[in-house]
Amino acid sequence: MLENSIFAILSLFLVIGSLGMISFKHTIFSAFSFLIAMLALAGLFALLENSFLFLAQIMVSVGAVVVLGLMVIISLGSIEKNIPHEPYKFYWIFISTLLVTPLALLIYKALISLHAHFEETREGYGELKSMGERLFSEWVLPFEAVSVLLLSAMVGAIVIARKEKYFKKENYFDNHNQQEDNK
Amino acid sequence: MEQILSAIIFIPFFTALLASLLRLSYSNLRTLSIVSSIIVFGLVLFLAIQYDPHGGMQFIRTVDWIKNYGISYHLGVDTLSLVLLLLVSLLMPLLYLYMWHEHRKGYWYNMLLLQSGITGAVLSLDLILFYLFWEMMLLPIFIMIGRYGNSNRQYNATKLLLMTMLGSMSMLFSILYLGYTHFEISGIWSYSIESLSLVIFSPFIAIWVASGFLLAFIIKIPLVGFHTWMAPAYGSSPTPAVVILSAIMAKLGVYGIWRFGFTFFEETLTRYTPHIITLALIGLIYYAIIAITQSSLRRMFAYASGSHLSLITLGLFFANIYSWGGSLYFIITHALASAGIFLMIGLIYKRAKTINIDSLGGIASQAPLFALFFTFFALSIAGVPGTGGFVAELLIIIGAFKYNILIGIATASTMLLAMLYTFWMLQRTLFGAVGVATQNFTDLSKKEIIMLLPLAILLLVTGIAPSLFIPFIEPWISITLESINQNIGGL
Amino acid sequence: MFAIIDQLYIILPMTIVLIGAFTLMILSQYKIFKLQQFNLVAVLFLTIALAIVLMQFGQIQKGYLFADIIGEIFIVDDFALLFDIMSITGVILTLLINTDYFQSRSYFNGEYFALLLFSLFGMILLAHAHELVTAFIGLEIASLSIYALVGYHKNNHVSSEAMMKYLVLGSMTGAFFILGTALIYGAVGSTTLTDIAIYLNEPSTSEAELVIIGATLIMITILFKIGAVPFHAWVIDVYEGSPFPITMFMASTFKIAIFAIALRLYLLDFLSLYTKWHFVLQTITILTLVGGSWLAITQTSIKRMLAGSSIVHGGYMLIAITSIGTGSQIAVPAIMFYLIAYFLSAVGAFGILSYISASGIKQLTYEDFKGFSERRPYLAIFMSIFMLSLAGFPSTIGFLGKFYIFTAGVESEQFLLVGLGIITAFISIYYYFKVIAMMYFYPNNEDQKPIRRTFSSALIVLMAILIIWGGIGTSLIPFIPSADALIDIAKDAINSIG
Amino acid sequence: MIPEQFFILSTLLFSIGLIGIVSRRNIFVVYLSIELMLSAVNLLLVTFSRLDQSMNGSVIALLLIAIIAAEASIFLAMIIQLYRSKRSLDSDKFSELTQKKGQQ
Amino acid sequence: MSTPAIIVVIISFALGAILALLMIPVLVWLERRGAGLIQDRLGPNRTNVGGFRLGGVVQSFADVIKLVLKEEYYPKHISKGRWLMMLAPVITFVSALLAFMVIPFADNITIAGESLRVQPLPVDYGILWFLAIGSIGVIGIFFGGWISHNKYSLLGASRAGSMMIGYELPLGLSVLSFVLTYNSIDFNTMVQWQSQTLFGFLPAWGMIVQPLAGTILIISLFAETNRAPFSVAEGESEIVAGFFTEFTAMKFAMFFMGEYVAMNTASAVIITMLFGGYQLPWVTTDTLLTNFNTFAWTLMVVLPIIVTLIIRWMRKNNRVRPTVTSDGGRAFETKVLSIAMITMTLIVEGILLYLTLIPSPLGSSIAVTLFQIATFVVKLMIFNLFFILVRWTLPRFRYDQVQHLGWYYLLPLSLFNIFVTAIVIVGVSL
Amino acid sequence: MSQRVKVVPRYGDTNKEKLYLPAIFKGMKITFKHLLDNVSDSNAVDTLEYPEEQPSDITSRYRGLHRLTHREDETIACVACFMCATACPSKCIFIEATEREDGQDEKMPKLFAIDTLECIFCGFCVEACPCDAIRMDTGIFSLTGNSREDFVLGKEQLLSYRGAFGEETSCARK
Repeated sequence: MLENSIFAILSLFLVIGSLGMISFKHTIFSAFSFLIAMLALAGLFALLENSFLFLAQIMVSVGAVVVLGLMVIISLGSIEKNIPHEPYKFYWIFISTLLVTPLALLIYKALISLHAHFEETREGYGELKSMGERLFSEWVLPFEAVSVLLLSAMVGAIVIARKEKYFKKENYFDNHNQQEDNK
Repeated sequence: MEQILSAIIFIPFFTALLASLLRLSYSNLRTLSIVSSIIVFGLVLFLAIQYDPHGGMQFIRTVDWIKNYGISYHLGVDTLSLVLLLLVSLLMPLLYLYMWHEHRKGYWYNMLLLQSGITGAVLSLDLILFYLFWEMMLLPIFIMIGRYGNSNRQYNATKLLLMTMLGSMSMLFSILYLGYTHFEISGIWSYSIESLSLVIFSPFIAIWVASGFLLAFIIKIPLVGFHTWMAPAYGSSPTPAVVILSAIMAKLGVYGIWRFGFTFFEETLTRYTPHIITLALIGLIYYAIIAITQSSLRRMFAYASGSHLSLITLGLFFANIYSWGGSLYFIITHALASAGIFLMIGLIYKRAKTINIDSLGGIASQAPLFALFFTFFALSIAGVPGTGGFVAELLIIIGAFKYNILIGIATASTMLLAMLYTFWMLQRTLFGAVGVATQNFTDLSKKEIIMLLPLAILLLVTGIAPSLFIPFIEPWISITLESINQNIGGL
Repeated sequence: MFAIIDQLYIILPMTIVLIGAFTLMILSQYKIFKLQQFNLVAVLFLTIALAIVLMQFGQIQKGYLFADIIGEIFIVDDFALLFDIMSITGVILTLLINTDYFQSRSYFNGEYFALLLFSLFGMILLAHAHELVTAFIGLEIASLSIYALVGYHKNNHVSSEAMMKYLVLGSMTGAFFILGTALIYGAVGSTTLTDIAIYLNEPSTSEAELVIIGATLIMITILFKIGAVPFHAWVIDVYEGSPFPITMFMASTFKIAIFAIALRLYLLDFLSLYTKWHFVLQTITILTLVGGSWLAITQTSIKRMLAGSSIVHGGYMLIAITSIGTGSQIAVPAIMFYLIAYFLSAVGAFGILSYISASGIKQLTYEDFKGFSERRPYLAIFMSIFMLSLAGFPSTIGFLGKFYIFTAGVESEQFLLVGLGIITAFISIYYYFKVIAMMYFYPNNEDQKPIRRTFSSALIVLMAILIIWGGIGTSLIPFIPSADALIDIAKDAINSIG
Repeated sequence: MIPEQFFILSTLLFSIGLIGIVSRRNIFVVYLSIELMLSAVNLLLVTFSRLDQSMNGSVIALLLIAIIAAEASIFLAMIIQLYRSKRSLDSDKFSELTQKKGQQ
Repeated sequence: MSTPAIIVVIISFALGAILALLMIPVLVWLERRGAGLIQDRLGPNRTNVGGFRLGGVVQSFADVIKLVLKEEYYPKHISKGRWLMMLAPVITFVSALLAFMVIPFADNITIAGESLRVQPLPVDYGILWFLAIGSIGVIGIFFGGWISHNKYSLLGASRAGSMMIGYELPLGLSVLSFVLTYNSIDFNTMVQWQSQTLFGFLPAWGMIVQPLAGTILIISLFAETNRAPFSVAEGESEIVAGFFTEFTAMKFAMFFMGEYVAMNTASAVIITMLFGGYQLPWVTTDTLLTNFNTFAWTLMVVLPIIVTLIIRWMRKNNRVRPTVTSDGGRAFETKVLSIAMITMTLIVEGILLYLTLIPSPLGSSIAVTLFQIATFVVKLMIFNLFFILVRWTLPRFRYDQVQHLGWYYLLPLSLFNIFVTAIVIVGVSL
Repeated sequence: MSQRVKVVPRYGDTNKEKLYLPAIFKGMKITFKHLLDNVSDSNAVDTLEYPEEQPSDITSRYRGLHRLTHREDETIACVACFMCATACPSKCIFIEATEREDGQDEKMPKLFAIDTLECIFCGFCVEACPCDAIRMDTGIFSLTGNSREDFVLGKEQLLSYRGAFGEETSCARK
């Protein structure tokens, strides 16, 4: 009973958050809704007895992703006039809902064909230790690969976001070319 | 000896490669090209002497190329290919002579490559190899027209390219299907003609596959309805290109039908015969009538050439020994005659800077020798008795009468029409008042006479003494016809 | 299965690539190094890696790396090694051919090479992945690096815009991939391809809806990455917006890497799902061929035209993929061969374009090629060769590639597709020959520029020779493999999968 | 608490993410939508993991969280770069990459 | 869950709430008085309830009452999203509060054979919880800064954000080296590990075992709490008041109190991870339990002495100058407080006496737990004082200096430290 | 003067100084010492218990609240010349002039008001005054009121203040 009510609350937050995310005009309110959705999702992970994932979700999705996103919004100083003017937003949302619904129904239909049900968890399920054991035995290769992924993403992000000054003395002609390129 | 065919194909190619790597000047390039073409001609003559007219496919050379798909480098020569080979190798030195003062090097390279491509296509006995050379000979022509041609050349070159490529692509599809069917039947991949000729289709599929081939060749000939590229391309080509186009490449379409159509689809072609005969007859008359209305010399003879090629095709599809003999004979004589006439048109253009019939006139008074040659070639195109054309046309018309009397009458009308436009043209250009363009019309130089004389002599010989050539041709035709008749009991 | 030292030997190329990436990343902090030095370092690492992979190729029997610890996640077979070779070669060529281009644009720096190597690492991982999550991670490594590389020219709006389009759509389809993986995991309880294949081959699971939908979602991602038509919206813009080396890299190398996983999936797991997909795949193939041709034919910029035509080339490969399901034996080697063929031609074509635009100015349009044959006769010849190869003109490797593909199509009796393929090949003649026509048919109106003889031009020559050799190479000449050898290699590689 | 609820939820989330991508022009919202889609997959994975009683799904989810973070970094860098170039978050303003008229 | 478990959870939850919430006024007082005394002045000492000043703590309560009763005011230019303005401080406050909830106040108490955590949230992943929840706090700052539509607020928020992001990495990495050292992510296990001794005499406190990581941890926590010298986000000399420029009344108070809660949490984490938590050096829980009598007697001796000293100090200091006629009830307050203290001491003495004479395991363990809680509170206060001392000693860093320090020194150092730690740990385990 | 240049030694170059931590702890030692001293004996803190104790060190130079001075005959010394209002940097002096009937001078202020909430107590008005009519020698350092209006001091109020250090009347020469 308790579980069910917690689930109800969390899923409510999750759905409201995600709906809010796509319908708010202001970027920051979208981000806030996303934050709520992510927190609720973390809560659902906890409800599914994955305590470590619960924390990881908060740490990464909230503590890193949302924070960085907000950081970007704030440092961009998104003034009203820079926010896209979307008069037909809800119209589009309605249309795309019509488009997406069949796919969702298809996936859902396939999912319920599993006829699965929850059982009591085994000892150690969802805990850090069992997760670590799995992660560092069977999944060690993907894990290491993910570290490379993060590294490359970091390099990429730095490269993209860094401001570049092209005006170097030694290649004036270069510069000329770039200006041409920009046209 | 067994490399002789490869040598014939690749000597021009390697000449071009060598010249481009050495970055020769155009005069050296000219020398080299002429030497190579004369060597090739010598080799071909040697081949012709060695050739046994009764021997079927000879000088066969087979090397594996792509084993996985049974594609091989497979060459061979029989009478049909030898005839075309002889024509090409004969025409090339003459064309080089025509191009003597041509200092654009690309011109020479393209001619060399063109020769390789044509000889390769004529000699290859593997379908993929044939396709390779078939496409390869297109490229130099495309570039020659597009780069060195006359007005509107880019558009016309592209049109030529696209139309012929359309045919090629359909042919490719058919080749693939043929190869696959062979694989399915025998479990072995092969694309050589002998093994593929054993493939038997259901009639329905055979029609489609045959259509693929036919489309390519009909466009190349071109029969009426597929001819839209012809006149513009002939019109804007430079002279050597137009000579090759009309004298050789158009014949390659006929060659293709003869070689592949009558090897793989004897039966299917019987279904096509009425249609193609209709097309060719229409073409025969239509082209001739159009030719009358043309004001440009080159376009006129382009249509004339189309008309005669329709005649050749007709002869092919009448499929009796007279008509086939006539067709093959006409291939030779028409090639010689059209080469001559187009070269002379080129000379007219060089002198008068125009080939418009109306602005020419009085050449006979200005340059009598020129007029003589011109008249001769024009008349041999028209098939006046005494020239090779007459013999060939007569043979085909006999074949036509054997096939069907009405068609025979229709076919015979070509001679009349040809006479009509030729004489009218001659009257307007050679005689009459001297126009502005022809005021300083010089007569033929020695080099030009050397260039034209072999053609004229050969035409005369073929016209006066066809018996010199018929024995050379006849055995192959009778053998082939016989095998076809065995297969399907006559067309 | 392998001794530990062997296992280390097997992952050595991968490690070298990674170490190279790290080295370049660290070196990029020091401004004292010149771009050539970075280039040299990158090529050095890659050459070593390539040498090792070449030594391994054909010498290693199929097996799983560290199977006792990580299970069947990392597969080693000739198939994967062949893709390794192609990817590494692709990057080496990208680096070398574009040397001029790098030097004339000052926005390139050390990180560029690091990212390229990271991307290569992802591709190698993708080729070796025998498990969906690992494949996804490999795909993401490759893609994320490429996203950054696409937007590398930051002062250029177009570059940023291309990155935006690619990134948004790419991540979206990435989500599809992982959703598909999740669905398959839900049904099978594992994501290794072995387990999935076992699951699908059980008779009781003939109606595995989850796996079908999951596999379809994965297919969508793959189709997106190769730019099949309903998912093609990004291709042209992204190719145009990226710096030339990256366009070249995406068009040739990245596409190949995608096929590594696609083929592995289609050959191993999802083969039994084909009946369900056949119609869809056919439709997509038709759309791709038609749409790609339409896109290519309407462009005026050469880069955009090549981008559009790369969609068409994807369509040809889709013909073969469609044929796999209908029991064609030769389809897979055909794809492999076509990949090689397309790789060589695209590298050559883009290489020439980047070589030209290195000193040049703006987007290359057809107009810019007017009179090119007089300005640069040799380059014009090579450009013609590449165009001919792309158009599938005989005597080039492109023709053989198309020939194999169409043969495969005919073998599986997909006459509609083959017919369409041939028609699109015919259409492609138009836009490829347009370049040749522009080069040869028009007089030169521009100044003759001094010819730079650099490494790039040497490689362009090499590419051209390879293309011709791949098209007509025979076994007449000893010690040099003929055109046949390539398809033998492809067949060997395919056999190593099964 | 039955699995179907979780299935509904994750399907819903995924769909909402997709809708967001399709219908919104604000790049930032598009980015968040993609994150949402990936998170929906995460929920699905964890549910499967709980059903399976094996940690594999959770481990995949953990890896996916890391991937989400990696994508976030690239995305945010891109947003900064785009904003810098056009002073706007409107994806429709980035439409220079089209066939230029009159270039023929 | 058994009844004692529930009771322990409730009690420790209450304790956590008290320690976090009631500490706020105390900390505010401590800061003000501390600042005053450091600067040779007295600080607020006037507000009283019936003469009871308690050294001025009452002032803080009065402030809270004032802030609560104050009119809620929204700047006119904020038209939309006022609810966000309400929510922003709450996020900051609640996240700091929640992060505090995993600190163990005492060792596991054994009741009826069941080992129970004296921890508001009885979970075993304390440090992860702290990192996870602690990182949410900045979101409130972001929202607050953004919704103010004010460039100073935006500047403050972005400063806070970039600083937090910058220092989360060294924080996490230094925590990681501690996790490696303690081989656990559970705070209680960490504290237990620290009750060992090094070389037989040195308490194995984190700060002694890992001085570098400890320093980095402390510095990062300073930054994370936005305290001086890392208070660039408020930077009143440059950007008015940073992200809470436009905040008034209770909204402001929430931010304000959130900062103190965060500081309190940071102190708790520092002492738990670096300074032996609730343990006294050389004295483990087991020692206390086995030698309970000795411990009780020592306490019975020490306690009166301490109380005496406090009373004497109070007598001496809680008075006015001779120039002032009225002492405002200070003498009375002193008297009452002395009596209260003496009474409480007597009660404690009595209980201890009872426990020594009639030993009961439950009683002694409760007593030990209470003692540990007391130790914890004392350490907590000391570290809060340390925070205050640092604030009133060091000047504020410039913004670029903050970033420079974080990225160029702390991050590499913490990475290096992890490297060394890992090598040493592998070496030791080999 | 130019010879007496003092070269200030530069700090922060040695490694020890670059570490900063010793310096920080040194500083903290000082503050802690202050804290400890003051805690142990809070009466030693040198502060006033203000409402009860009043400051005893206000000198004649202290700028307190303004006042308007008188002449010897207890009439206003101001001649409404607007010098003070002109000199005032915060523009807090409001003067309205009127004709003076008693013959001592031609002009006098009808209205003279200082908004002390605006005033920054700079003393410029005192400097500017040509007839010593305004001074800041009342010694008043705190002004309280219940409304804003209470802080606007009128002519009467300003006249009612007396100087705290003698010099009752205007010293202007007549």
